[in-house]
Amino acid sequence: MLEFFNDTQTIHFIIIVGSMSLFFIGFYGIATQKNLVKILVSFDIMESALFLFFIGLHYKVGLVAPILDKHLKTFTNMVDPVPQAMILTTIVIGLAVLALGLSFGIEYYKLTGRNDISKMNELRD
Amino acid sequence: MSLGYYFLLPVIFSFLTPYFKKIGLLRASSILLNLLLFLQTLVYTMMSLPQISLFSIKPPLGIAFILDGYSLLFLLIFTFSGLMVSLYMPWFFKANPRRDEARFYLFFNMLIAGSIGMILSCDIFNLYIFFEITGICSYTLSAYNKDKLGLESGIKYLIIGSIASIFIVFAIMLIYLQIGTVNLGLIAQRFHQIDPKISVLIVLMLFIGFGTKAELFPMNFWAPDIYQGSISPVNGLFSSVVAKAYLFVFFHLFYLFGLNSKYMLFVMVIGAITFLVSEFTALNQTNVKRLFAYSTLGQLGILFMAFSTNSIDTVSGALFHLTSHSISKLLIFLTLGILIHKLKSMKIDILGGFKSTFLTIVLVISFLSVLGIPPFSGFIGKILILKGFALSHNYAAVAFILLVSIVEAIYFFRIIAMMLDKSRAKVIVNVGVMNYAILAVLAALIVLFGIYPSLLLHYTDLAANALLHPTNYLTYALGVGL
Amino acid sequence: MIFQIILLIMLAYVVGFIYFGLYRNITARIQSRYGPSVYQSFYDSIKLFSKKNTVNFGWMFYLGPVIMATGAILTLVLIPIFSDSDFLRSVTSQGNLFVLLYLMVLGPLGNALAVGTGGNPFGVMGVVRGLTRLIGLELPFYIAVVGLIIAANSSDIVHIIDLQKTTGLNIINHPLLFIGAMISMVGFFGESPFDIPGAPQEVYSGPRTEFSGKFLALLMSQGSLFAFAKLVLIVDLFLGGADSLEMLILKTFAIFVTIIFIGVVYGRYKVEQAVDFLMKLPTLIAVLGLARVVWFG
Amino acid sequence: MNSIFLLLNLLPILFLYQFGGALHVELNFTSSFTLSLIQTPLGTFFAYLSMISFLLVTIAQKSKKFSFSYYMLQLLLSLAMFMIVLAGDFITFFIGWEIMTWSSYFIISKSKNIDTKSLQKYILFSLASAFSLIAGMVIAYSFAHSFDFSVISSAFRDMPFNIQITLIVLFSLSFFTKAGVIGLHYWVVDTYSKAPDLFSSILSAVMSKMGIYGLFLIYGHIVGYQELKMMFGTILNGTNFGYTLAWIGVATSIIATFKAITQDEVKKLLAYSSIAQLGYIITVIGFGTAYGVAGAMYHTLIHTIIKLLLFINVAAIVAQTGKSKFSELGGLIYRTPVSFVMLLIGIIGLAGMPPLGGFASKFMMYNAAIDTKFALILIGMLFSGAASFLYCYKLVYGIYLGHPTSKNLETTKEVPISYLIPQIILALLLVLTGAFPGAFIKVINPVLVEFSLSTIPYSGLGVMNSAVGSFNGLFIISAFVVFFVLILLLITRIKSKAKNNLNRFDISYCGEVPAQDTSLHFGFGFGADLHKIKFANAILKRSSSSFYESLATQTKKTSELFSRMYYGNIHNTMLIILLFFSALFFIGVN
Repeated sequence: MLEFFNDTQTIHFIIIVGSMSLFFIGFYGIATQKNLVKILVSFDIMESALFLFFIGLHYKVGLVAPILDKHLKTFTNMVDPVPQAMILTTIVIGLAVLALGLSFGIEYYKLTGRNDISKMNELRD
Repeated sequence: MSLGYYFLLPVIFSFLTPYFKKIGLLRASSILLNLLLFLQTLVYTMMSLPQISLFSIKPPLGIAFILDGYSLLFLLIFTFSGLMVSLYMPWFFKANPRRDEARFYLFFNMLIAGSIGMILSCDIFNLYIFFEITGICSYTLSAYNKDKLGLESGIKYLIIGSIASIFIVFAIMLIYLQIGTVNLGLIAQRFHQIDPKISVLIVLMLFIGFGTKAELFPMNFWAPDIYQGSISPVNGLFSSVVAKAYLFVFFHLFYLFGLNSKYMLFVMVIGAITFLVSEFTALNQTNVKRLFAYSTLGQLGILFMAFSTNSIDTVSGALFHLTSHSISKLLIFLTLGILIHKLKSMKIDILGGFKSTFLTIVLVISFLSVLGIPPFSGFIGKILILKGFALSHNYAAVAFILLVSIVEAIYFFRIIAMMLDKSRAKVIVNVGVMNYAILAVLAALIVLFGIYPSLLLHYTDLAANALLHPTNYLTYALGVGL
Repeated sequence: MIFQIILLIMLAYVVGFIYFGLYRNITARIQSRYGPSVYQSFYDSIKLFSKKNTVNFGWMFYLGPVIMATGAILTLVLIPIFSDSDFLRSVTSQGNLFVLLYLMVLGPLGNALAVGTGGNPFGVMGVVRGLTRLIGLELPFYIAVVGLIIAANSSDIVHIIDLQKTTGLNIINHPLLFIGAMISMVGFFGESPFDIPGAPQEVYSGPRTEFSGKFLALLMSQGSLFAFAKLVLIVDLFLGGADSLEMLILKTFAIFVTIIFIGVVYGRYKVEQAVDFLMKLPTLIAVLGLARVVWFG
Repeated sequence: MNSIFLLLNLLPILFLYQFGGALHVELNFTSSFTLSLIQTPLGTFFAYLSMISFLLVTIAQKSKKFSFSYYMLQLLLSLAMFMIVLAGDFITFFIGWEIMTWSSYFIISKSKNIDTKSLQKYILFSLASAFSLIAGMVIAYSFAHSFDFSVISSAFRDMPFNIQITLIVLFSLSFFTKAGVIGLHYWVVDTYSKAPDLFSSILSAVMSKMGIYGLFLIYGHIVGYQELKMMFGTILNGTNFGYTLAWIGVATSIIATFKAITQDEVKKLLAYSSIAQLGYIITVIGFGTAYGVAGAMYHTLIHTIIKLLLFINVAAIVAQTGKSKFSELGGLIYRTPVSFVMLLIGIIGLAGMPPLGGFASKFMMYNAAIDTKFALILIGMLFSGAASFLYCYKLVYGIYLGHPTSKNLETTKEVPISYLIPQIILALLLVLTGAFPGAFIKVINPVLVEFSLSTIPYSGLGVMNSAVGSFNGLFIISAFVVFFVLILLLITRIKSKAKNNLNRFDISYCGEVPAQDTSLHFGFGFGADLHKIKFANAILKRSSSSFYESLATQTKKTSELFSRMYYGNIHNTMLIILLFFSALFFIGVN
C-alpha cells in the first residue's frame, strides 16, 4: 500500500496540500492575530510553507540529495541543488528578520507594555 | 576594478565598524567609503557600458553584477546621496549625541550596499537577497531612535517588509518552478512560455512585493509612519535611495519580462491614484515629515505613470524627474533635520519659525523644483514627461498631472508663504559650514540641471535606452561572448 | 475762421439764453404763472459777471468752470452748424461723432472737480447723482448714435448730414433711434424726470451750490452754449441739419419745445428710478432701432 | 543701489536698440528643445513697453529704501518679461512666464500688507495659468513635433478641429487669467491692492500686458486671424470667434467697472479699473481686423501709461500719508498740487476723454467695432465707459478733493521728487499720444503686416485714421488749450473781490455751520446709489469668490477624506495589501 506513496505525483500532491494548508494557517494568523509575536510566528509559518512547497516540488522519486559521498559519485540522479541552496539562504534571512522583529517587539514591550500591533498608532498627524 | 567592490567595500567597512569606533574614525570611515563608491561610479561614467563583473562562474549559471546605462544613473544617485548623507552625519551626531553611532554606520553602509546590489545583480535570487539586506537595514535604521515612535516605525516597516518578501519569494519560486532558472536574462527570454495564469500570478506577486516597498497606493499606508518615526537623514535616504531602488527593480523587471504592453495601463492608473491620493492627503498634514513623505509618495506616483509609458522620451524625462526629485528631497530632509533639531518640534510651523536666508533660499529652490517650475531641474523632467504623454496622445494623463500639481502647489506655497511671513516669531538658525556646503551643492545641482539639462539628459537618455531596449543587458546577462 | 468762431459763440450765447428764457416762460405758463422775462437769464448772466464772489476755494475752484466752458465751446465748434456751407467746415472736419460724445462729458468733469474742491457735500452728492444718472442716460443716446454711425458707415457728422439728403431724414428712417436719443436729451437738458443731480429742495442746487459771481455766470453761459450745441447735434443727426439760420432756429426750437413739454409733464425720478427706467423702455426702443439698422439696414 | 539697478534696467533697452529689430538668438537647450529669441514687431513693442515701465518705476523707487533682493527680483522679473516677449518658441516663453510668476510672487510677499491667503490666491491662479499654458504647449507639440512658434503655426492648420479648439481654449484661459478676465480675476484685486505699492504699478501696467501679449501671439501669430475666420465662420463683418471673445471682454469691463465704483480702497479701485480696461482690449483683440488689432495695441500702450501713472501717484500718496482708503483720505489738493495735476491727467486719460491719449485708443477700438458692425459690443463698451466716469471722479475726489478726514492730512507735504519725475514723464506721454495719435500707426503697421492684415493709412502725425472717420488729435488739443487760455484770461480780467483763503467749513450747509467733527468728506457716498439700481445691484451682489471658496472647501474635505485612510493601523494595512492582491488575482486570472 505504501507503494502508492512512492509515486512522484502523489508526493507532490501531498506536499502541495500540506504546504498550502500550512500557508493558509499562517495567513489566518496574520489576518486574525494582533499580537506582534503571533504575527511574526505566522510569517514564519508562511515562509516555512513556502520552503516546503519549493523543496518538495523539486523532489522526484528515486533521486538523491545533491551531496557528493558514496551514493553520489557523478552529477546524475540527484535532486536539483539550486532550490536547496536558495532555501537555505532564505531560511537564514527569515531567521534574521524574525530575530530583528522579536528584538523590536521586546524593546517596544519594555517601553510601553503593549504588543498589540493594531494599537500601535502613535505615529499619526 | 570590479563592480563587486560596490558590495565588498561596504561590507568590509561595516565589519570594521567596531575597530573604527575604537580608533575614533567612525564618521570619517563612512565618508571615505561613500567617497570611494562615488568616485568609482564617476570612473564608470567614463567607461563603455554595459560592464560585467563575474564571481567565479559566468552567467547564466554564475552570479554576476551588470552595470548598464539604466543602473549607472541610479548608481550615481545612490552613491551621491550616500556621500551627502555621510557628510551630513557628523553634524547630526554632534547635535544629537548618541552612544550607538556605530549601529547607524553599520546599517547605513549596508543599506547603500544593499540598494546598489539590488540594481546591479543580474539574477533574481541575488536580487532578493539584496532586497532583504536593504530591508533589514531600513527596518533597523527607521528604529534607530529607540523610543516609542522609532520602534513603532521599525516594527511596522518590518511587518510590511515581511509581507512583501513572502510575495517575492513565492514569485521567485514559481518562476524557478516554471522556467528552472533565476538568471534575469533567461527569465526574460522564457517568460512568455509560462502558462498565462501562472504568469499573471507571478506578475501580481512581484507587483505586490515591489509595489508595497515602492510605496504604491493602496499598499502605502505605512509609508508616512516610517518617515515620521525615523531620523531626518534616514528620511532622506528612504526618499532618495531606498524608494528609488525599489522603483528601479520594479521597472527593470517590468521591461525585462516584457510586461509593458499588457500591464502598462494598470501601472499607469495605480501611479495616477497614488499621485492623486498622496497630494490630497499631504494638504491636510501638520507634521513636516509626514507632509514630505506624502509629497514623496505623490512624486513616485508621477514616476510610475511616466515609467510605464514604454516611450524613450517619457522614460528619459521620468528619469530626469527622478534624479531631480532625489536631490530635492534629500535637500529638504537634511534641512528638516537641522530645523527639527533647532526648533525642537516636528510641527509644520517650524518652517515658518526659522530665520536663515540661506535655508529659505535652498528650500524654496527645492520646492520649486519639485513643483516643476523653471528654471529648476524639476521643470525639465516634468515637461519631458508631459511632452511624452502628449506625444502618445494621452491627454488625460497630461490634464491629470497638471491638475493634481496645482493641489501640490497649494501646500508647497503655503509653506513658502509661511517662511516669508515676517509676522511670525523667528528663531535664528545658524547652519554649520559643512551643512552649508552640502545644501549649497544640492541646490546648485538643482539649478545647474535646470539651466544646463544636457548634462543630465545624456545619462537619462542612456538609461531610458537601456531600460526599454535591454538587448545589450540580455547578452551580458546570458553570458554570451564572455 | 476766428471771426466765424466768435460769431458762432455769440450766436449760440444769445440763442441759448433766449431758449432758456422761453423755457422758463413756457414752464410758468403751463403752471399757470407769468414767469420772468424771456431775456431775464441773459441779464442775470451779464449781471453776475460783475458781482463779487462770496467764496473762493483756490485755483481748482477757479479752473473748473473754465474747463467746463472750454468743453462747451470745443463741442460747439466741432459740430457742423450749417449743412451746405463751408462755415467752420475746416474745423469740424478735425473731429467726429465719437470726439463729440466724449467732449460732452469733459465739461461736467471740470465742473465736478471744482465742486469737489469746494468741499460742499451737497455739491458732491449732486455730482455723484449726475454721474450715476449718466450710466443710464447715455445708454439710449449711445445706441442711437451707434445706429446712425453704422447706418451711414461713418462717424463723420457731415457725412451723416449729407447722406440724409439722398436717403431722407433719419427721423423718418430711424424713428426708434430718434425716440431713444430724445429721451436721453431730456436728461441731458436737466429736465424732469431726470433732473435729480441739481434737484433743488434736496441737495440745494446740487453741483452749483457753492458757485457765485463770475463763476456762476460762466457756468450759466456755458450751459446755454452747450444746450445750443446739443440741439444742433440732434438736428444734424436726425433732421438733416440746417442750411440757413432760420431753418436752424426753427429745427432746434422744435426739438427744444418737445423736450420742454416732456419735461414739464413728469415728476422727478430718484437716481435709481431714472437709471432703471432708462435701462428698460428707452434702451429697448433704441436697441430695436439699432437691430433694424444692423440686420436689415 | 537704486542707480545701479536703474542702469541695469537700461541694459535690455540698449540691447534691443542695438540689434535694431534683427535679434535672433538660438541656443540648444536639450536635444529636443531649442531656446530662441526672435524679435518681431509685436514683441519689440511689448519689450520696449515693459522695459521702459520698469525704468520709470525704478526711478520712483529711489524715494524709499528697498532691499537688494527686492531689486534683484525685480530685475529678474524684467528679464523674464523680456524673455517672454522675444521668445521664438514655447519653451523660452514658458520659462520666462514661470520666472515671471515666482519672481513677482516673492516681490509681493515682501509687502507689509500681504497675507497668506492673498499670496496663495496669486500663486495658485498664476500656476493654473501656467499649467493651462503648458498643457496647450505639449498638445501642440504632439502634432507639430516642435515648440517653435512658426512650426506650430504652420502645423495648426492640419490639426483636427477639436484639438484646434482645445488649444485655443487652453491658451486663452491661461492668458485670460493673467489679464484677469471676469471669473478668473479672483486673484487680481487682492494681489494688486496688497502688493508693495510701487510694485502694483508693475503688476497692473506690465504684467497683465503679458497676458495680452500672449493673446496676440495666439490669435495673431500661432493661429492667425485668417485661420480663426475660416475655423469659426463670420458674423456681421467679423468672426464668430471674435464676437464671443468680445462679449467676454465687454462683460469683464462692465462688471469690473461697477465693482470698481464701490471700492473704498484706492488700490482696489485701480485693480478693478485695470480689469475693466483690459476687458476693452480683450473685446477688440479677437475682431480679426486691422482696426481691432490697432485698437488693442493702442489701448495696451495707453493703459500701461495710465496705470503706471496712477499707481505711482497712489503709492506716493500712501507713502506720504499712510492712508490707503478713500474714506481716510481727502482734501490733499493744495498740499500736494503736483500730484493732483498728475492724477487729474491720469484720470482724464483713463476716462478716455479728449484731448489726451486715452481718447485716441478708445476711438480706435470703437471704430473697430463699427467696422465689424458689432453694435451691441460697441454699446457695451460705451456703457462701461460712461460708468467709468464715476470711479474716475471718485479717484480724484476721494484723495485730493473734498475735506481732509484727519489732522495729519492737513499738514501733508508734496511727495518726493523721485515719485514725481516718472509721473511727469508719463503725463507728457499721455499728452503726446493724444496730440500725435498718428505716430502710433507707424508702430502698428509692421504688426499688422506680421499678422497679414491690411495696414492703416497714415496721414500726418496728428491724425488718427480709421475705417469710418478720423480725428486730428493735434488740432483738438491745441484748440482746447487756446480756448482754455482765452477763457481763463477773460475770466481773470473780470475783477471781482473774493474772500480768499476761507475756512474750509465756510460752505452753505442747509443753513447750519458744520463743526470740526461733521463728516464732510463724501467718501462713502460713492456707489451707494448703485446698489439701488437693479442692474448694478445684480452685478455687485454677485461674486466669484463663493465659487472659489467652495472649491477650496471641497479640496479640503477631499483631503480630509483621503487622510483618514492613513490612520496608521498596520494590521489593517496588511489586510488591505492581502485583499488587494486577492482582488487583483481574481481579476487577473479571469
